[in-house]
Amino acid sequence: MTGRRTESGGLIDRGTTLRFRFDGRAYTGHPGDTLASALLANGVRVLGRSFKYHRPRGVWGAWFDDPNAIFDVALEGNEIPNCPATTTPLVEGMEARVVNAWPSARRDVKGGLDLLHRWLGAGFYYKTFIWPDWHLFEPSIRRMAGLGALDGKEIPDYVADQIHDACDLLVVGGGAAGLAAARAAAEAGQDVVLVEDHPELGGGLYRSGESVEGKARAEWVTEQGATIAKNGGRILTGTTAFGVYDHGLVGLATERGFARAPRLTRMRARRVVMATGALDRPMTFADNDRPGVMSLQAAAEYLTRYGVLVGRRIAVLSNNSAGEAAIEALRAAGAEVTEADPGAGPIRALGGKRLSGVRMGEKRLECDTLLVSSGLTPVVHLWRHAGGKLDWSDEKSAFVPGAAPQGMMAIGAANGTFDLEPALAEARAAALGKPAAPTGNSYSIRPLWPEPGTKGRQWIDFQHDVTLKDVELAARENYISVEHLKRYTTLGMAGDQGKTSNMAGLAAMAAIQGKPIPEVGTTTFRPPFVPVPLELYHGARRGQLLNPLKRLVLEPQHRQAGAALGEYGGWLRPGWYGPKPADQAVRDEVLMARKTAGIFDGSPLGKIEVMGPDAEAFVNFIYYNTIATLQPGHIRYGFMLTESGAIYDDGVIARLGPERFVISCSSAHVDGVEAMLESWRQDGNDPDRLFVHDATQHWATVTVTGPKAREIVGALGLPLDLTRAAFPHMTLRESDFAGSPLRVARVSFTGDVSFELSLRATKAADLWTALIDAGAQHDAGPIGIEALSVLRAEKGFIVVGKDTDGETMPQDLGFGIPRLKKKSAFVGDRGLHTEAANDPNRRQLVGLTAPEGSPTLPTGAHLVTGDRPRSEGIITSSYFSPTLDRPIALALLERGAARQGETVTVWHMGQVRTATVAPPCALDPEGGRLDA
Amino acid sequence: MRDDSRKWDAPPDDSQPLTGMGMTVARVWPTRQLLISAPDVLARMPGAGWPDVVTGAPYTLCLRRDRVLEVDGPAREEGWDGVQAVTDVSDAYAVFRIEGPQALALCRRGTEVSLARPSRSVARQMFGLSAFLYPWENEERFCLHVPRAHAQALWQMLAAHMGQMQRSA
Amino acid sequence: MQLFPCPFCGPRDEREFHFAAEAGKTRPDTTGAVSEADWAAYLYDRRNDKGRVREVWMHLPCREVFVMERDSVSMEVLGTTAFRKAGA
Amino acid sequence: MSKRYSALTLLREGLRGHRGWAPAWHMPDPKPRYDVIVIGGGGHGLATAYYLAKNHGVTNVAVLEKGWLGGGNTGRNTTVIRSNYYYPASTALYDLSVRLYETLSRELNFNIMFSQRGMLVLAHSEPEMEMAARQVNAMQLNGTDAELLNADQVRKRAPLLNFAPDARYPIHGATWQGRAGTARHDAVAWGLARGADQLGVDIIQNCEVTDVITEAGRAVGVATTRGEVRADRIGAAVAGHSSVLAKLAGYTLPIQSYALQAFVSEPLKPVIDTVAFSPAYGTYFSQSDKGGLVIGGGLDRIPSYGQRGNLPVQEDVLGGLIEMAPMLAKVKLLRHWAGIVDVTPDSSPIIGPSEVEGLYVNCGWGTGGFKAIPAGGYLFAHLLATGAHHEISRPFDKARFAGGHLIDEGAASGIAH
Repeated sequence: MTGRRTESGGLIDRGTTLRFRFDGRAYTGHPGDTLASALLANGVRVLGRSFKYHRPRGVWGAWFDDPNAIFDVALEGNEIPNCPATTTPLVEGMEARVVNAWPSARRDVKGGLDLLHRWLGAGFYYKTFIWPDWHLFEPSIRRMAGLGALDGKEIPDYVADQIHDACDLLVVGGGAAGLAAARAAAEAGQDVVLVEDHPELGGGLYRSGESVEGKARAEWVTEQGATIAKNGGRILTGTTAFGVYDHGLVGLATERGFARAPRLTRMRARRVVMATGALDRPMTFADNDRPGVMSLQAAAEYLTRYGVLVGRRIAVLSNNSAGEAAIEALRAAGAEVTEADPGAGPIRALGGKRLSGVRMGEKRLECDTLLVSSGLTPVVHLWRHAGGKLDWSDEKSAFVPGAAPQGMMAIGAANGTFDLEPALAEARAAALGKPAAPTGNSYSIRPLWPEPGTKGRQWIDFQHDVTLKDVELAARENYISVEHLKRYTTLGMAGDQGKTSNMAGLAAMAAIQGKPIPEVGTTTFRPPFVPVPLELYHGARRGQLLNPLKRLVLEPQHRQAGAALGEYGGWLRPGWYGPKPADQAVRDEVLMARKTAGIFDGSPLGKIEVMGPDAEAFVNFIYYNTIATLQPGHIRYGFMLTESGAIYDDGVIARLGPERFVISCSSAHVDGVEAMLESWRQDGNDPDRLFVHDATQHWATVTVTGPKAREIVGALGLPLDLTRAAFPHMTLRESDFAGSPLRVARVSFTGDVSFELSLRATKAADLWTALIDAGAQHDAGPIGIEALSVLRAEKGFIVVGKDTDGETMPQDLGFGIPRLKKKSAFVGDRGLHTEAANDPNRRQLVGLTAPEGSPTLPTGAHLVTGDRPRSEGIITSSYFSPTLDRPIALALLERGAARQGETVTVWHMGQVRTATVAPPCALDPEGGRLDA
Repeated sequence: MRDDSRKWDAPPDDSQPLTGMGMTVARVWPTRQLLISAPDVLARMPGAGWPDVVTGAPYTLCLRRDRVLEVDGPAREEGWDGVQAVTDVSDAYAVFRIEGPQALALCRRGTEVSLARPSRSVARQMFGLSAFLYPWENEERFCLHVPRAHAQALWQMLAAHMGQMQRSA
Repeated sequence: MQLFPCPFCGPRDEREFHFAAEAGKTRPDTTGAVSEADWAAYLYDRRNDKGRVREVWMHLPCREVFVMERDSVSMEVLGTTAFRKAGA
Repeated sequence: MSKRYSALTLLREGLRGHRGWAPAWHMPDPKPRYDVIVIGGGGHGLATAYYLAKNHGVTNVAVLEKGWLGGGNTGRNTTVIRSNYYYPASTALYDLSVRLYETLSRELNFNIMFSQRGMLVLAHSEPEMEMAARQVNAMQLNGTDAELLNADQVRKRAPLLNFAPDARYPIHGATWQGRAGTARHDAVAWGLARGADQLGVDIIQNCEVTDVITEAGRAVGVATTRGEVRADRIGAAVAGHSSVLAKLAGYTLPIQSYALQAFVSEPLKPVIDTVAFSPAYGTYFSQSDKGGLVIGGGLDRIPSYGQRGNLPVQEDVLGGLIEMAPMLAKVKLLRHWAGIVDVTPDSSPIIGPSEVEGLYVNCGWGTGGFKAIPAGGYLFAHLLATGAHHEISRPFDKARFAGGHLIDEGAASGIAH
């Protein structure tokens, strides 16, 4: 036991005791602790195992820079894998388990792997496991790898809160510089947001000295915070700026407690001031990964923030001046601190799980804790996310922010300004968008970088077990670019994403190549700054609210009628009605529609109005078919094509007047068609003579189809002559129902007499009820979309996207005339005359009949030819036709139109059967029913 | 073939407002909404943009360079009359009123919007849906039109976010 | 989340916008003869410049079709012009 | 020097501190003249050089890479390898690739860790099941392996997926390709580089092509940041910058560049043993051997050369992932990044001569370049060595656009590849 809780000091609440367990043993801590600080206070030293060699590890850092102590943590039945011990606030009842070690961090059965280290160096797996087969080795390697274990359970109500926000100035980091900047900006009237990832403000201030501008640290911090708030500034603690994205957007993640999903704030900031501080760099020497070797700054942080003294006999190895305050504080807290010269000869940490001392050259120093610092590295991740450049500073032996990204400034330690006074001056200037006057710098550092060729195992990346020798090996094998180095050795790819390892790796490679560090390069930092739960990106857009369906105004009526509802083209629609099994219900509905009538909710069909003096020419251009000749009151079926000639949509267009058309595109394409019409309207047309209004959702449409349709619609008593002569097929009449305008269209998707009645949605229930009541007199009733699919397939009517694919052109469906005859330009015209469009072997729409007594052909089956079967077509729709009492199918088949009567081979999942090519229309090919 | 009628919630009772966080969300039923498009329509009836506060009726909302939505105005002949194109869309948009000190905060969850950033049009995407959003009578009351078929989605989305706000408060 | 300035509405969330095409293409007169090569060039070929680009976009809520100039590397928006004014 | 990799050499080298390993590749200076120049030291360029040397005996080859080997999309993808395509031409191409991948580790004596763990493409409705059947039938007819799975069979392979009937997109079944899988992306580049280097190819890094030298309309060489280099034939395999090079050389391409994002989570003990893709949720994922979930989705919607991603797509992809496998909500995201991909109008690649004589292109792989590396190199090498298409690459010539012979996988199968 080396670490202990101090009698006083720190931000923790000693008055309250929290109980928790780690690797099965019970411990206590206090509010304000992290799991790491509480364990250190309990004298626990081994808090983790390394990824590859399972070396015992203590903590290196005190916050997001610790690569070692990672736990699976459970609380009240909710477990979260891979929690960094140094950033997980302690909660009463927590059960923490070390990851990737068993039974405990202290006694890990895989600890013996370290003995094999000489064969498990960088990239060893690229050089072996080739024979006999990688698949033989992979499963066990996978089991060895990985850190935390997923318990397979969902956390209840684990929903990220997601908001948008905006501010004039976002200050990232609530240390001295950030506080000063935020205060100055708030006092200047700016809308300021200050974010700090710790639960409390103050940042690195607690560890850096006794007073600030003549005030005690805590008092100064409180005063800044209060003044910011008083001036309208907002302070978000427990909040990490995890990424900077384009156009000033900063992603903020706010902690909301263990097993609660964080809040995502998409913060749009006019300006960002980065006050993210600096990190202590590890020192590269033999066995520098021993538990008890720790960052000097972190030790100060444990002491001043958490009231934990990490050791009794402490040796300090530091090459810079930044740790003076820390050393003072540790001494004041009662530790015996010996400062040693890191340049005095090769260094080696001594001891195993318990550090016993350090050897420097010939000299040996007894200690239980070795605190090291090889310099400060500004935290510049956000700067790099935003595309900012870095400059190498020889004076500070570090990369510091160089050319700034737009709208961003760096201040304080993040900017390499390690002294407090200049940092505050810089902060106050930055608050007003100004650079600070250059000032002196008291920070001194003696460069101390990894020395290639030296002895011992010297860790560069602690979690991933990358040592100096691995870097040397990479260099020897010519993996010398920084990215190759990273990828070959996995240096910097661990959970801390290189926060502790990148600089040492870079410096080692520089030394090997005999180049200055900046010539070797920097690495790219990618968001997120720290790992964030995937849920952060998820939020309320889940379940029914992910791509929510459109709802019919008649849904209550359908539900009441016992409709089975399903998703069809983005709408929730009745598939069939009633309690019968689906197949039977659909069959009965088809038979009813053919015998009497079916009443169908067709509301999702598009109703896009095209109006204006140029409307006629415009729709004539948009459609494949000639529309210019369409007379008012008439309707025409047609296709819209893509410019490459493929069918995009089919449907009918009605002409309401000389300068007014209504396009009834398919339900799923309304938004797409409307946008397409608008594009063409504004591109190549005169938008002042042409207007497109989408009125689809104003209307509800009820279709009555079947031999009794005329009687049923007649029962409404509309002021309309429904006789065949007065109201022929493919015409439209405007009428009135209960005082509201009613459009009645004679179009048919079933081959039977049909009336399509459209009324404003809020009145549709009355229309529906009236039709259902009238229908009941004729044994007619509602039909769902499944029955309609069968009805239309019996007639050989296609559904675009189902019976066509991305290559199908109108001529493949038997609509070849406009392609050859239409004189004026139309969308897709040129695409209809490419070599492929003229190919005699194009796939064409056909019907198929199955041999007597055989089951329905499978949709998705292919039609094949040859001994080594080659696909020459596909079955696109297939049903059992209750009307014909036999299976029917539609298919696309090479040269199909000319192959009527031919027997073809149907191939499905390796099984073959036969079918006969037939016309697509299987029912009433003469069309007698349509005008019955 | 599957029956998903239980998977999808039946339409909620939107005759009762949603309440919480000092807010109410209520569906309202304007008697008429007309789309009016013309090259000069904004010169004749400029319409409210964001964040113009709309009061009383009738009023017009500016949707596009050449289009307004007239709410509760007089009946007009539909079609193109040589000057403007008119279409009755009274039932095409469901209208909601969101009131309370947190109303804007609720709206902001669905879109990046602020009173400080004006826009000529009230049309925007909110919660992934097409919407017209504008202040109504004062800056703590907002009116929101969405395509009618998405009324339920919006209602559920607002309820979910109000719940989030309550849990966060 | 980028902000694009719709010439009519002003700056809006990128999700409200749809990329239509590169600016500067004119549909060949298809009532006359258009060679396969010319048609394919019109329909498919792209400048796809790295750096400054001129593109046609639509702002979906107000359906404004416009030309946006921006930088395809830095994502900086350099300006937008209503299509009917740009005449591109 | 230990050149050959094996457990034995590893054992020996381990005992002597790994001091004897030969460099994986040399660092030569460019020579003034080669038989063939391959521009681009990514997977396709390196594979091209490797197969030029191996299959065609053309070893006087330079690979010119402006940065570091495999630094483009080869090192920025989600490592999926598959040939679950619809059209015969696509299957021929991608299945050639899978077959070459199957033996690549041994051939290169470099473990690229091709893990044939299989891939699920989920079907979430009856119409999607019908489309899946169409797809599976097509694949079987085209000679590659495919199965149509029902929901129970999917559950056996990936129990962590969301099988709730009231999921937004419930799982009805899936197409399954058992030979699909993942490989270590960097290793593919390195193994090919090492293989090509051993066959005598000059792999030249930090050598950016700044101009294409033409004489009498024919490309005869390139100007680079390291001097002028000439060759009989030049091949460009510079995905992400295909249009930039086209502009330099004076040819045109039907390509638009987009950012494609990818994501990796913190490492977990094994939770999924296959690649799972849901077109409806717009997300797919697998688990790397190290334990990280490797997650991908659709393209960013804004044409881009910026190698970084944007929040809206992150929200779509990761939100979709959680809907697809809700227990992953609490797993943490470690890192995300983006590659720049060449998107063609039909989402199929372009292999063939450019409009500039002597200059050939291999580009337009969209989101699927990694899986095609060996085949892309194999076919491009054939083209560069012989001046004529291999049968498998012929349909992918740029000429297909003028003739209307697009190979539009997305449109055919309903699945955006």
